[in-house]
Amino acid sequence: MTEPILEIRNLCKSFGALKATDDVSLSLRPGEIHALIGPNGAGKSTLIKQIAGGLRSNSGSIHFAGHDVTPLSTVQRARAGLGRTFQISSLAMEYTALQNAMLGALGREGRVMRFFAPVMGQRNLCDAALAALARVGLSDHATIRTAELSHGQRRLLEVAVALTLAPKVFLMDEPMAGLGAEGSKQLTGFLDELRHEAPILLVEHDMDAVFALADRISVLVYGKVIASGSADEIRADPMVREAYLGAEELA
Amino acid sequence: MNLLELRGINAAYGPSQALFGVDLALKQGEVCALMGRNGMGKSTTIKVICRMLRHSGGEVRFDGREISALPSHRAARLGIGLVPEGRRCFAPLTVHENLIAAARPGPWDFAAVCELFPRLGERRGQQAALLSGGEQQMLAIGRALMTNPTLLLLDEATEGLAPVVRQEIWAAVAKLKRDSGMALIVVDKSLAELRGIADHAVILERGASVWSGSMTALDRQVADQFLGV
Amino acid sequence: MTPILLIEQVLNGLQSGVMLFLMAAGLTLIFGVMGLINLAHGSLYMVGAFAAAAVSAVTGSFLLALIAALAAAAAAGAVIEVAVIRRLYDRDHLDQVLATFALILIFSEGTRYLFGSFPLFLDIPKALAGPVSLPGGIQYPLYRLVIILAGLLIALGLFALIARTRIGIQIRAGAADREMIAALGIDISRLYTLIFALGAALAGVAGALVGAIQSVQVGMGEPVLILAFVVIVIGGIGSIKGAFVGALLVGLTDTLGSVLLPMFFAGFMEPAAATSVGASLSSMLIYILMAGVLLFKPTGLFGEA
Amino acid sequence: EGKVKVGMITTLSGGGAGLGIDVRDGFMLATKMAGNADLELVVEDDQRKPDIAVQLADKMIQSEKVDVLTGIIWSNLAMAVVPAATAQGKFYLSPNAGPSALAGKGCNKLYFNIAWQNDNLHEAAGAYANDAGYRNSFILAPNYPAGKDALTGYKRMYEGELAGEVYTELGQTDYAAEIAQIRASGADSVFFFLPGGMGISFLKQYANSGVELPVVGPAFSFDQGILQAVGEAALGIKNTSQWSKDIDNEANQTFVEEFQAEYGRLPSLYASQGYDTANLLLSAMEKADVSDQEAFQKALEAAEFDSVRGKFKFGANHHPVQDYYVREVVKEGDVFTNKIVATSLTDHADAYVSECKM
Amino acid sequence: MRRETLLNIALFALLPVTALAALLLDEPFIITLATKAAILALAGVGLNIALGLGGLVSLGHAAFFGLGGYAMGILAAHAQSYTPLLESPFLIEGTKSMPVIWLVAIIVSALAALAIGALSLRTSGVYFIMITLAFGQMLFYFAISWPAYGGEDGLSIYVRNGFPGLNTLDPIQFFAIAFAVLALALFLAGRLAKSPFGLALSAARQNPERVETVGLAPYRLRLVAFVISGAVTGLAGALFADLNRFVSPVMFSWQTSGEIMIFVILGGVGRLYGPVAGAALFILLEHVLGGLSEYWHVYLGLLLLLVVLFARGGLIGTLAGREVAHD
Ligand SMILES: Nc1ncnc2c1ncn2[C@@H]1O[C@H](COP(=O)(O)OP(=O)(O)OP(=O)(O)O)[C@@H](O)[C@H]1O
Ligand SMILES: Nc1ncnc2c1ncn2[C@@H]1O[C@H](COP(=O)(O)OP(=O)(O)OP(=O)(O)O)[C@@H](O)[C@H]1O
Ligand SMILES: [Mg+2]
Ligand SMILES: [Mg+2]
Repeated sequence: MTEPILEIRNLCKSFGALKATDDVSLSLRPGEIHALIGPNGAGKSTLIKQIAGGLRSNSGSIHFAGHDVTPLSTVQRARAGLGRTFQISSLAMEYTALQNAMLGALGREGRVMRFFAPVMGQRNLCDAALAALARVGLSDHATIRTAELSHGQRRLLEVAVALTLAPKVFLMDEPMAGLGAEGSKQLTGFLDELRHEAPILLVEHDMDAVFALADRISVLVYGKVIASGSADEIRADPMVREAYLGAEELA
Repeated sequence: MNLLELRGINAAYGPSQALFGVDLALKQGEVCALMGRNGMGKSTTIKVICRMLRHSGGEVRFDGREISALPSHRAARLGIGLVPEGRRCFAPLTVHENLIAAARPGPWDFAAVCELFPRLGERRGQQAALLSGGEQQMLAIGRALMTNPTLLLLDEATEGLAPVVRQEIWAAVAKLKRDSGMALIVVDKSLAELRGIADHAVILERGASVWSGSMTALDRQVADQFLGV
Repeated sequence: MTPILLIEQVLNGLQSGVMLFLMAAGLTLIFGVMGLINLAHGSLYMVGAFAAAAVSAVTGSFLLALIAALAAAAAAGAVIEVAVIRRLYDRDHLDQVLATFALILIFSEGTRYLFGSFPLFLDIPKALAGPVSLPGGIQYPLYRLVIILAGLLIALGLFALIARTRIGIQIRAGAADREMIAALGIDISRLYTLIFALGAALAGVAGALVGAIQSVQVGMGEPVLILAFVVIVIGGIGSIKGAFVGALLVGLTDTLGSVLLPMFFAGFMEPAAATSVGASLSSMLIYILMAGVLLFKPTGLFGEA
Repeated sequence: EGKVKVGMITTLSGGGAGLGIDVRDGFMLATKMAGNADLELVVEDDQRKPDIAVQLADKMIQSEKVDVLTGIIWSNLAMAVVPAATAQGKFYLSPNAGPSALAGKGCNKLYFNIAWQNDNLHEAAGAYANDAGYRNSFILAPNYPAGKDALTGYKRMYEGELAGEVYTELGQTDYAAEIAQIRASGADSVFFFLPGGMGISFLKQYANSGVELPVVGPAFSFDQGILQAVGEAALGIKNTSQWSKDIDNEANQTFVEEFQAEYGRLPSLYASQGYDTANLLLSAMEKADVSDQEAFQKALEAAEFDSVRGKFKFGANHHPVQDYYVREVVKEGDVFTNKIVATSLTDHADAYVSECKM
Repeated sequence: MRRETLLNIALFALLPVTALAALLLDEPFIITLATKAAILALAGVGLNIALGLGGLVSLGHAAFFGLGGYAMGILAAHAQSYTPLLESPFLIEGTKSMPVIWLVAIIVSALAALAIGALSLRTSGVYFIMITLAFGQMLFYFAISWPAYGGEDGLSIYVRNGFPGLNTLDPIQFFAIAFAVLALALFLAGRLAKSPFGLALSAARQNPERVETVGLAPYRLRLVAFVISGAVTGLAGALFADLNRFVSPVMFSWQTSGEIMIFVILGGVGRLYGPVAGAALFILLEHVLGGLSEYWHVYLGLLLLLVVLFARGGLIGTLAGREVAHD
């Protein structure tokens, strides 16, 4: 089995008395999609934030591509190759879809202290941005301001920006949310291929997608991983059924 | 008589038109599913109904009266409740404050909402901004229920909710419809779940209503053509 | 310095803090809670003082003067809310800055047009004139005690209004998302007009109360405006408690700074230079305080991120 | 030929407008009474901003082509305008501000001050304190150059001890802390220089504090325009001035009557200064043509006009050598005003005249 | 060509055309006004980099304006009195050469912006407005009470500083200098807005979280923008002092910060030529209305009010339509 590229060891985070993540250990191996599911408020987004660097952990460590990245800031982790999408779209609303994607490309390139040459004239950045938009199916909307995109279109743009970063690992917080049935189906197919470029830690409530995609699933409840395993194992786990899946018709 | 009736609604954001003649009708106690691909005008239609967006053509009748001229707070007071797309909780307020801010008397009160969503009771003093995504969604639903509407608009109200919770919500919706005769317009992505609850559906395509009929008439072919499933 | 003088100066500091709160109270509502940057707040303060002076000159009654201040400022507030401010809620803060700056110009020169260029007379009522003796032999002006009382009452009232009532919740909800609260059935426009008028009325009353021991003149509102902003920001925007604590802190710092700093410098400098350096530093002190507070707590003492 | 164009830059809007309006009104009254058609006046509002004042001076010199400038109220504005104006060969007649820099090293043959050197009124207060037998004064002024000049001026004449010396913040409105210091200081008298609203606040608060030490100050806080706003709190307070409406001479009586008739209010110190400035200028115009700079300067130096102050002459630095009076605030009917109770300095010049090399 | 481009060309030409017309009509004061407009527009261009592009609402830009002004005042005062500015540890002489003064003004205000920005940028929103105000006020009170350079009275320079090969005392030549500097600043600011840095900075204004997650540090972007912005405003301060041949603490006052901000808002926040339009209009109003009535501020206020209420996006926004300036 290959070495994990991302490894989380004994991560804890409390908000006052609330333990949002409680001694969580997880790993992500090259080429896989590792889904993280769990009830609302279980601590999934908190965990993503801790990995991406937006939240400091109380204890535990994060190892990424062979380095301990626990002390690094969000920016440094992003540069190291952690690409994240947000549960609630977080985009530059005045910019066009293309400009948002350019921003990602610029972040990947890293040379931002350039004050003179027009950014739109930089072919390499532009191409990377357009390619990313094309991959999520937003080519037609490249020149539309983000504020004028519909909710679902913004969700796709969120993914496109992460693509331009060409990260070593994707951290995706509910990418399907807000997408229609068709959109979800397409994105599922897309993620299925994307895993070969970089593995994905996927938080998602869309069980169709999770069961279709995930190589491994971990279930988080009250900040603790209560189960971990293949799709079939999880589907069959009575604890998971009770805490999370409910009586859902199994697709 | 129809509780809500949209006839030939046109609407635009500034210069760009988003709706081109949307028709929709709904009786007391009915649930209507509003469907369509991303960006087809579902949310825009919802905004027109609750008067958040002024339409440029057509008419909106609610409870027998033309409400096009009303500001949104008057429409709300007539009994239109809204769970908006993207939650829009009042971030700096606590859960409890969010719920009571616009509450109106009726069967839905704080206790009833907490019974539906126990999580909200547990987080009652927490700032909405610090809630998890799903908790915010629950809050948005609870907040709308607390206004005790006769027509409830749910715009992607189950987005980001765990399957169990989603099931609970659909169960609650069914109960609402049954017990209090509340009418609902539901925008949601899961056709399977909508089938269990909606009476009829309207499908939008590029801002126009292209199909409407009962849920049973919405067969595979229609779904394939307009929704891509 | 004798202990008794020190105590007296601390008292002065607290008093000046409460007075600051009185002046900042209206702004706490409009800026702190409604989230609207209203530079014309100082003008409303001035309107109150001028209305009070005019009415007191005619009637000789301080009570009537206070009522006039309240009414005039509230009316002015309501008018500008309906005519101008209402169109600016969903705009950028900067548009609010420009518009309310324009209002300052209009109010200041309009007042000068009406009342002339010279300061007006407004005195404290005879019944409240003169000092009273406090324990420890401190002589303290009675009127200032009244101001402290008024400030405390207003602080409590505001706190109750904002934190404890549904109206308070609705105002804050409106500040967070106006469109949404309206869609839930709250007539936010009317509510905001009312609250704005209330904030204006508080400014007007403060103008009258404080104007009676200061000078009632055109431009009196601007220094107050800056101070009031400082107070609110130190305390943390949106927090009445913060505004109150901020006001006390600023009052104490300002008073004690101007007393103690020259003495401190006199310890190792020649007297003339010490008084001058001390005075210079003390005039910067509240800004140093504010910068210091914000460096350690970037959202003020009681503010939330 | 024989015509003189005067540019008046003064404060007509905003907080300090009252002073500028009085200077202007006094000046215009004098020109009206003289009926001299050769004098042409342009007035502009400096908004009390130095940069605006400088630009207005430029405008008047470059576009309006004035011969004489006047009107500025505030020292800092004067410092901004006067050196540049005189450098361009224009006369400047100061109706109010008299910063020490322009009286000493920075004096200029084209610059005349018709009011006072900034220290003068404070010196007069110091001299009065001696006469009144004060031995232990508490003195305070705002922390800016004019405030420092004020305390320096007072101390120059005053011979007693200082119970305390305090610089307050410019624009301060609450004086509780200072009053507490005064109460505790064991002083026998208080001298203060707090112009404008600061003085009103101080006096009201002082009167209400129960401290009953005698107070003395320069005329600025007790002048006609401001006195009504102070009210009772000022009654009986002694202040020093080079002018008072009850100075007994014909020119002054005419001035006071005509001013009241023209504007419907009592004239202020500033109005008297504006009035004298105009009359000085008119007197020089009688004698010389402004295009002959040297002759015109001589004519101004002669100062042969009927000053409302009685006698008036210039020292070597073109600043007044005059008498300073002690006035007391009294109530005449409904109106608060001043009456002269003593003379504190006679034929007094200023401390900087020896530094002036013209 | 886009309407905004045409408008910008017209605006750009406005000042020199006015100045030349004034020269022909022999109205030197109008030239002075045009110069003032150019210099204040330059200050606005500086602020606009922080405000429009970076969303940094600084109410403390008077600090840099004033520092630039005092850089000129102090250097020229020492040159005027032939006393060195500093004798030990090394000798610094005063100077009356504009280029040298500009350089000093730029460096001093950039350093100040670095210090103030490094501290202030820990806060955001209204707190940022107030903390920048606080630093401005500290300098203001310091300048008022520091006696060495005149305190509140300020510092007068009797003769305008020199520029190699030009006669700066001639209004039109001084105008040419000021305008050339403005033109250069506009050109550079225009390039900046479209550069990679501009893209990232503006994104950091709209959504700092987004910028962080693509691996760019908003704090650094903002700090750099703040320093550039402060330096440009500082340069404007030096020119302004030279225009008046005078500096005083008023340059440090919050009203000055406010006025610079008004120019920017009036013209249109984030519009490259916004400050030019704003400053020109403001000065025009000030001088036209000033002559009309003692109470002209009322009219000024009413006009400004009309602009905010009915001219969305400032003058340029209204005239050019709501197209976004940067794309
Ligand atoms: N800053 C905070 N302060 C206090 N509590 C917080 C904070 N952030 C999150 N929480 C709480 O921590 C819990 C975990 O939140 P988190 O956002 O990680 O949940 P989640 O698993 O992503 O849920 P969802 O599926 O609904 O998005 C929630 O109950 C939330 O209310
Ligand atoms: N604020 C806005 N300004 C301009 N155009 C908008 C705005 N909001 C939506 N649009 C446009 O209007 C069209 C309809 O949008 P709407 O939000 O109604 O779609 P939707 O069906 O709700 O899609 P989704 O499923 O993605 O939420 C879209 O093409 C969108 O780009
Ligand atoms: Mg989440
Ligand atoms: Mg939608």
